[in-house]
Amino acid sequence: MDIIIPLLVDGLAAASLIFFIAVGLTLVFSVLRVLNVAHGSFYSIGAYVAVSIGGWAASAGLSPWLSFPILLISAALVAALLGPFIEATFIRYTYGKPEALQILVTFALFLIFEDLQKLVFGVQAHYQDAAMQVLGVSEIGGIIYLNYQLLLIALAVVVVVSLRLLMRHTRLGKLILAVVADPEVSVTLGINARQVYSIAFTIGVFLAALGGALATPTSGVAPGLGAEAIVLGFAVAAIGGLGQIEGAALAAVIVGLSRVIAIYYAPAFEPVMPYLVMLVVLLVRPYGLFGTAQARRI
Amino acid sequence: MTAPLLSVRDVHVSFGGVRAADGVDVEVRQGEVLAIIGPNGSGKTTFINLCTGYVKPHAGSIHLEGRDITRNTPRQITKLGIARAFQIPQLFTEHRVIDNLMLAVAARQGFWQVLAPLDQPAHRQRATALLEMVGLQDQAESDVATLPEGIRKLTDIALALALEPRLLLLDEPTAGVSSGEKFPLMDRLMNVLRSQGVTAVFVEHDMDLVRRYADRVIVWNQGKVVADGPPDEVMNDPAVLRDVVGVI
Amino acid sequence: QDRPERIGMGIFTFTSGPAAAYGMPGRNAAELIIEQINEAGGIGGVPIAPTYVDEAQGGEGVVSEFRRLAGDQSIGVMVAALSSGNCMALAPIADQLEVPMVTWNCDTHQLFLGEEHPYVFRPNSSTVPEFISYAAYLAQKSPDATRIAIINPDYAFGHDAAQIFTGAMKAFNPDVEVVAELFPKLGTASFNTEISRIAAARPDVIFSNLWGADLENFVRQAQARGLFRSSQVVLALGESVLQRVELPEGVIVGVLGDGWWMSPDAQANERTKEFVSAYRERFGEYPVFPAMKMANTILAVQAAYEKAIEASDGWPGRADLREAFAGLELETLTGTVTVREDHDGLVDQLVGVTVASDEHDFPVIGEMVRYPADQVTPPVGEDPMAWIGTLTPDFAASLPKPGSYE
Amino acid sequence: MRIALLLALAALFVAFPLAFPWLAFVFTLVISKGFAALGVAVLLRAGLISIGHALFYSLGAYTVAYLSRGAGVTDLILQLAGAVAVSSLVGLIIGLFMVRYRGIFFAMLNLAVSMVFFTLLSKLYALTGGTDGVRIGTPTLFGTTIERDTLESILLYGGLVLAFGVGYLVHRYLKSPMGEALPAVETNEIRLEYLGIAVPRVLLAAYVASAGLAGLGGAMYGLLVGHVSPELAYWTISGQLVLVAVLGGIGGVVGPFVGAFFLEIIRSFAVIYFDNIWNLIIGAGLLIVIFFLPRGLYGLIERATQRGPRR
Amino acid sequence: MLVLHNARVEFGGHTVLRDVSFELPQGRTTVMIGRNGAGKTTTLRTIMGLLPLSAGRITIDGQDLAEVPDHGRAALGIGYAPEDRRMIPGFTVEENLLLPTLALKLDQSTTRERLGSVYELMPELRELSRRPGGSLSGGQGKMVALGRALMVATRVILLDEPFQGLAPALALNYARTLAKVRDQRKDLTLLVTESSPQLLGGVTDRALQIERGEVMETTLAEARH
Ligand SMILES: Nc1ncnc2c1ncn2[C@@H]1O[C@H](COP(=O)(O)OP(=O)(O)OP(=O)(O)O)[C@@H](O)[C@H]1O
Ligand SMILES: Nc1ncnc2c1ncn2[C@@H]1O[C@H](COP(=O)(O)OP(=O)(O)OP(=O)(O)O)[C@@H](O)[C@H]1O
Ligand SMILES: [Mg+2]
Ligand SMILES: [Mg+2]
Repeated sequence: MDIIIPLLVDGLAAASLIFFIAVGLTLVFSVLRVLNVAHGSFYSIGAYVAVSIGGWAASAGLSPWLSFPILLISAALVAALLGPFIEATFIRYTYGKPEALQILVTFALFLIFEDLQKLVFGVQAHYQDAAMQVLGVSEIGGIIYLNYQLLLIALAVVVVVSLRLLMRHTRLGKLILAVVADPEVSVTLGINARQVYSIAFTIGVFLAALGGALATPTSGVAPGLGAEAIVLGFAVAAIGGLGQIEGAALAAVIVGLSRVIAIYYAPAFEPVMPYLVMLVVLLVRPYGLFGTAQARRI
Repeated sequence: MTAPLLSVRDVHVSFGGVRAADGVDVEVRQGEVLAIIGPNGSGKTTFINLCTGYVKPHAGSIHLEGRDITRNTPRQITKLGIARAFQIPQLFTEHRVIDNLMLAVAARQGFWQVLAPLDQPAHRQRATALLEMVGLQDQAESDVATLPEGIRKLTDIALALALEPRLLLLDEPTAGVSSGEKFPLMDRLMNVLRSQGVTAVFVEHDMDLVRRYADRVIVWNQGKVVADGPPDEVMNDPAVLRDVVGVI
Repeated sequence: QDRPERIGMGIFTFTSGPAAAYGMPGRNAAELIIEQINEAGGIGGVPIAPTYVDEAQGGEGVVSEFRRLAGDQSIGVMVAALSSGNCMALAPIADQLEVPMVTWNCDTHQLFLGEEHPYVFRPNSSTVPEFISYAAYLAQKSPDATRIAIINPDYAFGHDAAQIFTGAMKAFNPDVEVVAELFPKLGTASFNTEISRIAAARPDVIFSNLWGADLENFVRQAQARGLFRSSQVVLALGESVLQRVELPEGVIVGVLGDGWWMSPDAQANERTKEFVSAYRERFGEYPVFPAMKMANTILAVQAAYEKAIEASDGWPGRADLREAFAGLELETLTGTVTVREDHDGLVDQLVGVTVASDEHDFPVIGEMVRYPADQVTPPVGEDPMAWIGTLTPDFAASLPKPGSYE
Repeated sequence: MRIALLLALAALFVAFPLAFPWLAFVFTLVISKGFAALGVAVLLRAGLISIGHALFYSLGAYTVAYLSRGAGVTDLILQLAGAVAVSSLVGLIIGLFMVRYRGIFFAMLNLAVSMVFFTLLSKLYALTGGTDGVRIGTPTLFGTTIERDTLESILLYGGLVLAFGVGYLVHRYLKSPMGEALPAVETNEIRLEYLGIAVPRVLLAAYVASAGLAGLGGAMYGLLVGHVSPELAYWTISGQLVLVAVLGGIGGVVGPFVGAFFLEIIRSFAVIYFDNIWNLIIGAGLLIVIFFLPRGLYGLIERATQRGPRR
Repeated sequence: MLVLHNARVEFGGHTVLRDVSFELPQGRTTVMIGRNGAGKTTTLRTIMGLLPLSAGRITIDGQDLAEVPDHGRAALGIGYAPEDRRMIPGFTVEENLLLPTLALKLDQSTTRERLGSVYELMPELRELSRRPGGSLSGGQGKMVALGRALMVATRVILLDEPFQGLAPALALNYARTLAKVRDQRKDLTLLVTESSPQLLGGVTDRALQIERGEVMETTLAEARH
């Protein structure tokens, strides 16, 4: 059945995009226990910055191959500038506060960022597709795909693996886990919890911005991009089991495939697929694919 | 002699290799005060979790007056008249001490009222009475969140008493209570229990308390009951002296 | 009633969110044309004072703003709205509060279907003539195209367009079949799966009334993946992105009416040229058709006022203005409008294909045709959808040919 | 003191619209949103965030639409009652599943269900009129036809009275054992079970109540705006309701109404005077409230009235 | 060496520590005795920087702790075992013990050496070393908490009610361990809070009585009644 191959390729390609939206959110939640609505803003800001720098590079006549490092640099830039600042000024205040309040604070930030972006970048879409152009296309199963799509799939895998290594096998990872489990004891053991939070949040911002940046070569950035990103991000994070990086990856694949199948066989349902998947998964596994209930010791 | 109130038969539980209950047989008799002692990690709390349905045995059965409660939930078992106080106090930290108690009282005296206030005279009087039993009358209005460990313990016990149980399970009732207050507290508790004919099981590390208040002692070690009998007898058993009581 | 200080005008469009890409040009045009009118002495000597309302704030916000403005007696007329959903919500309120509401972009054929709206007027065309015209143009240009793929936004505008277009296509050529019909939701960033799906269906024609950022994303992705080479593409709102993405030549595009700033009529009109250059001056791009639509609509309001001033002694009130709209006829920047007795507008339909331009660095529209309004618009009182059913292959033949408009 | 304050609020609601008629609409909207937000607040007491209550809000509105168009039930009272009944019933059914979930998963499951509902609303064109939505005609009252303007004053003043009545009942409920158990669910569910209290039942009651409240608000919305579209079921509306509830403060019954009032007012004025950056203004307003009035706006009022609030 | 000068701590209005002043003599064991709610835990938490001083100073060898960030206490060699032993559930017992060495970036040899000495002091921890921290019973947790504090403590160690919930045999064992610590780490300064001081007879050099946030000198003998 020759449609299978396109289904898979499209599914994975869609999954990689979805994964990049969700992964930062998952990390920030698992570490700071903060439901960060502003994540969507970081996503679109990352995209805007990447487009701007990319545009400048193009007009300066730099080699299109440079656009790949530029994507990374833009994300890093956003993270460095916004991460520590936002964490220290707003997010820190919400630690241990009710989830509703966290959502509210970050939602307020989201609203503010929305208009700031509008004021800076206007309402028309911005593009910088050098990266996509330079990679060209290849034909798979009789259908032409962008090599850039395939690259994203690979990158997603790289990110999953490196995040796993970071959390499980590095000093930082261990400190992060400790602070998550018990900030107070961690402090008495010499861990600078404030710094750990700040770093973790900044990593989250970086991943969000990276997601946005990586999307720009194929899709322009325009108002409303962030809003789209949030819900999808939350959905995927929840499906995977909060704080489960691999979970988020698997969830992204499932959601991606389900959407693709819908587009091929029942287009009308495409928009609900993430929610239908979430519904089914949560009904079967109340804590998400990889999530587990932590039984309270009494 | 009368049929046992609670009988636990050949119960097994283990957590990832750790045997917390390894073929345990225990009978709790009507009206007695039974003390459980044993080294840390020997399975005492797990035993209470088993009797109240929080931990389900992998094998074996638990009966309350001949009725099988092995697979029942904590709620159902509570409804059957078994109340329990916790080693780590389990309180409603958003409420004041008195609210905690009134919730427990309401739970006992008809909970499903939509428009009658929780804070009604009947509930308040009973709640205050309970606080007096554990000597917390002047803590009634303080916020649970900020209580010191000892006070939390007492509040936790009061919550269990509020249910007027037939069988009361106390997990280290005096741990964290300052030495001065331990005996007065236990005195008050025991009077209440005896006067109401409540059967009681208490886990305790303070041997003086055990000697003073227990009718019977069972000794726990590595998920097994290693001794069972009257205090003076059991607690002079060399093995027990070595592993639990300790020789100063 | 005596002459007021100024004529208050509520203007509803999207100035934030995804739809702003389409709504902002409308607002810009309104700003500019009103300025020009006021410089020329306003309407009957009275300047226009616009109040802009952002439709992105959601249904009840728009309604409450509409009511607030209607409550202000200095407001003479409302120009609303961009989203047909909002139009449907506002129309009955306009009737209730007896304030004239002139729609500038609600092209849904539902607007006057069923309900009467004494105070609502549409000096623009509606979805039916707009999308029939594309079908006609296609039938004339590539008669043997039968396999159609459709990719429209997932809301009424997209679904209606699909229904009208396929209805007309089937009427013109019975062997037409729809091989793929996709409705991605508004604000979709990546259409790559949709593109694969369409490619797999091997269509002769790809029709789309996507717009804004969605359209740009689709074009870039589809172009990179060769869709434009393998099929004849029809982009109903293509003109609105001509200056932003390099469309290949030969794509069928139009302006949902006659509002193309470069059309022969437009170029022949001094005022239009002046407007266009001023617009370019200020906003850095030429006025896309939403801008022209807005400008023309405001000119219609001006015309109605002038007619009303003629008719009534003293300054015309809201009721008088309403009278004036019935049967209004005027010269717009790009042609003419007639407001029929059913309050619907008669506007010609301009369609063509993209061709390289020697004066601009972006493609323009060539092989143009200008379908006369009365030929492609359902007659008064007829159910538009039913009317489409009555069309026959020779209807297309009876229309002017591609390239006939120069 | 508290009473005086409430009366003051009421007086304000009556007085302003007389001065500025368009405010009547805004204030009625406030009441309608207030009901829905109150529903959300009830769940928030148990630490449960529903990012899906737009489902019940829109369900209320669509029920009215269906009653008046499809079923020919034109009486205002019947329409309101019907809307509450339907949304409570649906709340009961959905609630049966929801009570198993906590925290983010509760939020997400509500989101999912409401988004599925949203899609159905836009797709089932025949039933719902698709994305352009359906119109809601002016109802009759006790068999007599009424003018649109009369309806609007009925909705405002009647709504005000209703708000007091319903508000009082909810207040009683929150002070009752079942109500007081809600925060306990958040702080120590295990102990509740060990007191013999069935937590799922406690939550189900709360969920049905909150659904009914949201439905009531939605019905008012539909009658007021005269038009309802799927937009009303979109997650952003749910988010807005949570926002309103937390903003006003979930401590008391009045909070959500105060929150709705505050939000509508800044929104109205932001769009009038800053039509270009109204999102920014609202966001900033939110932050100010959150950071300077930790107990929500109502907390501020309570402090003003010298009543040391619990929780 | 560790000195409190008129330390005052308040919670929302009401004062919990009333201008407490005392000194912990270098290399000595001080026991702080007091009934529930007297302020023992508060005292220790304040020293650890977990609670803010509203008046007064705390100094260690003359250095004012106000200048040290809360997480800096560990680097100064102040170890702390909280009342409610708090293990990191996801970590094994050994990972829990090693956590401070990670935080303080101690080099391999120092780490190994400290871990070794802790295992030697408390062999029972070696058996538990692979167990997840979350699974420990009340008393087991206490032991690990002490071990973890010892990993940090080079100058001062603060133990909050270490015996609470320990089975007597274990408690004795624990007391012996303390005694061992005493004579193996001569210069280590101990502060132990206890509501039942019997077991500390052996090691105590000095006893403080705390009553409603006020501290006075006493002796164990007095404290018993
Ligand atoms: N939920 C659990 N998960 C994993 N292991 C557990 C769990 N509960 C108990 N254990 C293990 O089972 C054994 C018995 O634990 P339990 O709490 O019953 O001991 P205990 O006799 O109460 O000790 P203590 O006197 O210190 O409270 C311990 O080794 C403990 O680590
Ligand atoms: N976060 C807080 N907010 C308000 N009051 C507090 C807080 N923490 C402690 N307190 C009060 O400070 C007093 C001392 O508490 P602390 O925990 O220091 O007593 P303690 O001596 O440790 O008692 P225990 O022996 O039971 O542990 C108590 O009255 C307690 O209510
Ligand atoms: Mg125990
Ligand atoms: Mg203490």
